[in-house]
Amino acid sequence: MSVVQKQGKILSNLEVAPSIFLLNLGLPQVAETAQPGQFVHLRIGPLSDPLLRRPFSIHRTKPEEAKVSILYQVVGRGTKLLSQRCSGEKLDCLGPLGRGFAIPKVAGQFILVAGGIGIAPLIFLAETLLRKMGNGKWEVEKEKRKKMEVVFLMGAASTEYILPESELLSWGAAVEVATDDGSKGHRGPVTDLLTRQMDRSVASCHIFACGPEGMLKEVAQIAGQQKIPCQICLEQRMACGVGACLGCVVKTRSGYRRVCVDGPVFPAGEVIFE
Amino acid sequence: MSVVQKQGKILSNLEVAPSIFLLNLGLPQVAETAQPGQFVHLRIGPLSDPLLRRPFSIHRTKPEEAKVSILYQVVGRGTKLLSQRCSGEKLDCLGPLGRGFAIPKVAGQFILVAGGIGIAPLIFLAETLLRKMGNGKWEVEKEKRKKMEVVFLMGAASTEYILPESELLSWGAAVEVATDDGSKGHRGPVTDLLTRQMDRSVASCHIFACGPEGMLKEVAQIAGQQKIPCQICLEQRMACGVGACLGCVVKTRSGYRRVCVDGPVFPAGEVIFE
Amino acid sequence: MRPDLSVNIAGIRLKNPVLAASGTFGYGTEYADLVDINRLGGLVTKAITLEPREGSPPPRTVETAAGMLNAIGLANVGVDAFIKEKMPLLHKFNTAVIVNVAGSTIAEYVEVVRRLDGCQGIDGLEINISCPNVKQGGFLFGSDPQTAAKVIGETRKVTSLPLIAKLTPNVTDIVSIARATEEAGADAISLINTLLGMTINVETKRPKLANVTGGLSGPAIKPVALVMVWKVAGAVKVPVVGIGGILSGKDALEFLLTGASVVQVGTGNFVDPQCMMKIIHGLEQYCQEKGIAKISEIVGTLEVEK
Amino acid sequence: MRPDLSVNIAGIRLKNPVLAASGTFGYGTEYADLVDINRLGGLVTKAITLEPREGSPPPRTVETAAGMLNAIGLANVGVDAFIKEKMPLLHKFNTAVIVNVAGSTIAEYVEVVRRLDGCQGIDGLEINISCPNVKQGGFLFGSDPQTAAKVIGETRKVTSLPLIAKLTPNVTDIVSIARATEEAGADAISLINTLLGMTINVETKRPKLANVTGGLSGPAIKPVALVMVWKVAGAVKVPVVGIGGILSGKDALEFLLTGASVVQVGTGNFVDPQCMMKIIHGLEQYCQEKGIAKISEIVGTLEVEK
Ligand SMILES: Cc1cc2nc3c(=O)[nH]c(=O)nc-3n(C[C@H](O)[C@H](O)[C@H](O)COP(=O)(O)OP(=O)(O)OC[C@H]3O[C@@H](n4cnc5c(N)ncnc54)[C@H](O)[C@@H]3O)c2cc1C
Ligand SMILES: Cc1cc2nc3c(=O)[nH]c(=O)nc-3n(C[C@H](O)[C@H](O)[C@H](O)COP(=O)(O)OP(=O)(O)OC[C@H]3O[C@@H](n4cnc5c(N)ncnc54)[C@H](O)[C@@H]3O)c2cc1C
Ligand SMILES: Cc1cc2nc3c(=O)[nH]c(=O)nc-3n(C[C@H](O)[C@H](O)[C@H](O)COP(=O)(O)O)c2cc1C
Ligand SMILES: Cc1cc2nc3c(=O)[nH]c(=O)nc-3n(C[C@H](O)[C@H](O)[C@H](O)COP(=O)(O)O)c2cc1C
Ligand code: FES
Ligand code: FES
Repeated sequence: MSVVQKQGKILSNLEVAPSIFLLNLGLPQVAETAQPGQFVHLRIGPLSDPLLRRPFSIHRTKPEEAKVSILYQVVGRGTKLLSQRCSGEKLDCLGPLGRGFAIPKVAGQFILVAGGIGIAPLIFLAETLLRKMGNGKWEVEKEKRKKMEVVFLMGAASTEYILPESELLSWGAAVEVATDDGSKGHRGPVTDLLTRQMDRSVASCHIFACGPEGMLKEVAQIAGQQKIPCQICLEQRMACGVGACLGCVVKTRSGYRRVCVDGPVFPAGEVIFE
Repeated sequence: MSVVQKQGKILSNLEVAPSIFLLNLGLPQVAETAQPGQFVHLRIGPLSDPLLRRPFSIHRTKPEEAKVSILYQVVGRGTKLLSQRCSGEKLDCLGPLGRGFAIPKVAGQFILVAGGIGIAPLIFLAETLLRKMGNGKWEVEKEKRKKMEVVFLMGAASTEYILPESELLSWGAAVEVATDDGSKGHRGPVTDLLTRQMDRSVASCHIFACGPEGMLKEVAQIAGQQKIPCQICLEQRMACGVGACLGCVVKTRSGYRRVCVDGPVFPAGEVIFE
Repeated sequence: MRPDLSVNIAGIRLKNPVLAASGTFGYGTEYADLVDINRLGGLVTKAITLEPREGSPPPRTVETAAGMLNAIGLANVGVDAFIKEKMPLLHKFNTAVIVNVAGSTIAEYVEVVRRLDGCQGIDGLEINISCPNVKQGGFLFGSDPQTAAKVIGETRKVTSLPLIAKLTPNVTDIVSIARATEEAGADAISLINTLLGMTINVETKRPKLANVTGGLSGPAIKPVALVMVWKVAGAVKVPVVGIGGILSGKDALEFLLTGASVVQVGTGNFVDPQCMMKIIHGLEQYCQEKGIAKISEIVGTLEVEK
Repeated sequence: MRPDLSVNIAGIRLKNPVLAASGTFGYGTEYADLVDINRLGGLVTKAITLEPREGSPPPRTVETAAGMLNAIGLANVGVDAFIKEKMPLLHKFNTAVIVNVAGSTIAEYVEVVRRLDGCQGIDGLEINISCPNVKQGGFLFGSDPQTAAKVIGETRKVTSLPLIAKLTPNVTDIVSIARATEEAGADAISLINTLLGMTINVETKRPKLANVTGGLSGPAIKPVALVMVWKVAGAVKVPVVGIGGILSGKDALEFLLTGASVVQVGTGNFVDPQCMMKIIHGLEQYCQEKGIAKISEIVGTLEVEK
């Protein structure tokens, strides 16, 4: 599971929602070994502006097609330039990087909470969890099996940002949607859905969340109150991506930890939000 | 004839010889007013690397199609990036800039000497001279008219770099070719052709040259010895392109002069070569 | 409501806080086809010396990563020709004209200032004690608080025009130099001039600039300029002119927030002659979005936790 | 014939003149998946202090034009944990290991050096009197010849390991500081550390770095680094280590020609982990093309007309 630096061929790079792009890269080694929650560190162009790489979660992998997908939002110069790169061109990629989600040994109800582009790594996670369930890889007593479930709570600005819902449903996940403008599902923050879910929650339950800091803080609070194990996927400005520069730290109960190698996924209770 | 700053649309940008590109730009105002020997100053990309504009001679204009052509060689980062820009994209252009060739009031034999990519502005000049001749715009005594002629001496590394020969011939120019490797025409420097031409030269004769500094120096020497008026088109690193930064100077008998506004075309006798 | 971009600095009233930096806008007329000079807050001329100067041999400029080096070497027409030939043209523009002054000796600075003092149409003088490209051209004057103060103090005596001290960033302690020039009578402080730099052609094994070293400008130096503006603005009472790598409205806002009362744009003019127009527009937009009535309200409002 | 890239500097024998710069290569193991450490000339560790340090609050890094700012704040495990936990791993690599040393007081520098002196596998010490991110972290030590000399002189007394003084570029006269450290016993001089810089988020009106200011590195600073190497190499007898914005073989060659005996690569590692491998290859190729038998032949061979 070692990290590689490879020239990934751009298979496609298309706008799938306003300013949201889906990038497919040919990256056999990464597709092979990546775990949900891990990320790749991409060099956007060959010149010295923009200079640094940009980190992106692995959104999907198809090892059999040597394919790695990235779902990204155009927010600045780097992502703008990335959105202009064309099929057939190559991108210098480092990956897979970081510690992804820890898949619980014992199955139960998995609640995935995505805010905005935070959905990117959670699709990979949902797919992995559901596949594992389908395979019956978890050894559970019969009566508990019916309580195994992936509940995907999806928050977005409005309906056009709700992307892979049908696919999730087809895999067998339960999907609930919240939008800021109420154009689809619940009107309000996705954490409302989580609170509601808590009332129905079962014994062996796990939360996994990715999204803006404010949302993660609230998710962590809810999970803490309910004493439910919760893993959150964090972001921080990165230079090296491999733990060498000490640039990407986040405050935790055990001091500053590096998001790039100690994370990006942390137990929610560990993280100290400001 | 004022300078404009416009977003020129890339109509085409094709490799016409190894590492030589022909760029066609939609630039109505420039196409309208440009004179042979003038140049445009192009911003290659929107980011801060590469930072400065790059100057390129105007190779052709088609005012009726609002079109300006640039013939350029990939020599570094800027020209490499330029060669990757695609049709339909826009380039920020300043132009037309500089003082072009002074077209003599009295016609005669015009000897154009091009070395390598130095051919770029001389095609525009040849076309202009030949059109003017065709129009009978020069008032010459009848017996002199038969001596009116454009002789185009073209020097290049090898045959694949000899580009617009047939077009020049079709316009009525006499063309002679020299290549470094002898793959076409005379084997040796284009200045050999000029020396030879001097033996056959007629009374009212003008030399116009563009190419590497060493070649221009020699052309200036030959012209000086023969007391033939000679104009040479110079290059210098440029920042502003409009005379403001004083960066692009060349040594002349009247002190340092700015290539961007006092040139790029200078009387050969004025320039002091090191 | 259109925000009020006008500012008063060192007794000079400017339409807006955006000026063209010395040495990058010639004598004002070179960009006249491309820029509506009358819309600028002001412009600073190329450095003027007592005698005309030829300047350094070429090549004088070279691009670097997100920046450029220049070694123009104070090429200029000399103060008398400037007054006779250039000022009348500059005077026609409806914008503030600030003349950048350089010299090899303190006596030369004084004499240039004396001659400019009487000249009509000049709104202020920027005393360049920071040019890195001429050994005797100011760099040394700006490297030490005493000498810096001497130049400002002596020139102060021979003119009633607003005096702006332009400082070099190539120093250990910019604050001590800024304070010294303030005490010596500077009405404002401009910073930064260029950082000293060089670059080599590895094929010819020679420096790319004939002058060997040159002054680094452009986006590359913006972080350095900002920190110096921040330090100086926090330490002096006179207004600060922010310079260094400004190419956009956002860049200009960084300087204003950090403590500069006005900004100058240098290399940005080469990259995009519309640069200053876009910056003025960007400032206007920012004020509108944030409900700021007067641009000067935001100067130095950077929030720094302590 | 394969050119000989090996060099001797300050009594340390290096396979080639390419080292990883302090703070950009962790404790050596972080890049082990991606870089064949054994092919490097050497590596310099993150700064080591007496006690473990947490470092500055995040955000600690931000990109700038062709550069980056960092304010890591000397985060490190402390000298004892370094010796116990990190050195044994580093020692396994077949490359020179240089330990970067920082402190808040001269006594702290001395104590760190004393403890490192006995430690196996250390080839040399780089005394960081130039970190801009901690008030008491070295910056002040490197800003003045006397204090710089003091740090080097005192540490010199407690070790026989090669001592390299690492200087800050944020000074008026780098040569006087370099000379002072040479006289105090430095076996080599590294330059440059980062330039002080800052950058602002105009929407939040706050500095982008939690620490407000940070150190500027990357291609943006290369011209500044080169001119300092040029000046210092011309003024001292000990070898110079060139650092600043090196990302390619050509960049490294610029420094070697200008007078650096070896180079360090910092930010370049982040941009492209293969960077140092490509540089080593680039140097080899250059030597082959030019018929240079030994890389050290080209050091300082820049041709400057006078
Ligand atoms: C582990 C990790 C995984 C990520 N996964 C994804 C993903 O799957 N999809 C996606 O769209 N984005 C993801 N991001 C965020 C993405 O890296 C940034 O949006 C991107 O780097 C911005 O680059 P830019 O040049 O467009 O923006 P800039 O012009 O550099 O900055 C624009 C904005 O982006 C923010 N930003 C810049 N760099 C980073 C960074 N390294 N981390 C976080 N925020 C940053 C800045 O705060 C700023 O507000 C991830 C970040 C991390 C650390
Ligand atoms: C008035 C004028 C007209 C020109 N017309 C043409 C033309 O029609 N076709 C064409 O191919 N080229 C022309 N050039 C040269 C062209 O501007 C340079 O080749 C180009 O700027 C190089 O950019 P780069 O980024 O690719 O090279 P860089 O990486 O910047 O440098 C590579 C090489 O190009 C040289 N170079 C860089 N900038 C300049 C410059 N401003 N002027 C001259 N040489 C430079 C350098 O010496 C270096 O050897 C002209 C130059 C001038 C001044
Ligand atoms: C080509 C050029 C010439 C310059 N000439 C002068 C000058 O004559 N006097 C002066 O005070 N500054 C001069 N400068 C410095 C600029 O005024 C400005 O301080 C510096 O370039 C930083 O700003 P910038 O990054 O916006 O260019 C010159 C800069 C350049 C690029
Ligand atoms: C993230 C980061 C951390 C650094 N930490 C140190 C350090 O601990 N000690 C030190 O002497 N220099 C440190 N430096 C400075 C580098 O070693 C180097 O001098 C500087 O970055 C310039 O080189 P570059 O442009 O190749 O990065 C650090 C630089 C960066 C970017
Ligand atoms: S990005 Fe360098 S340590 Fe995480
Ligand atoms: S390029 Fe600025 S004066 Fe010619």
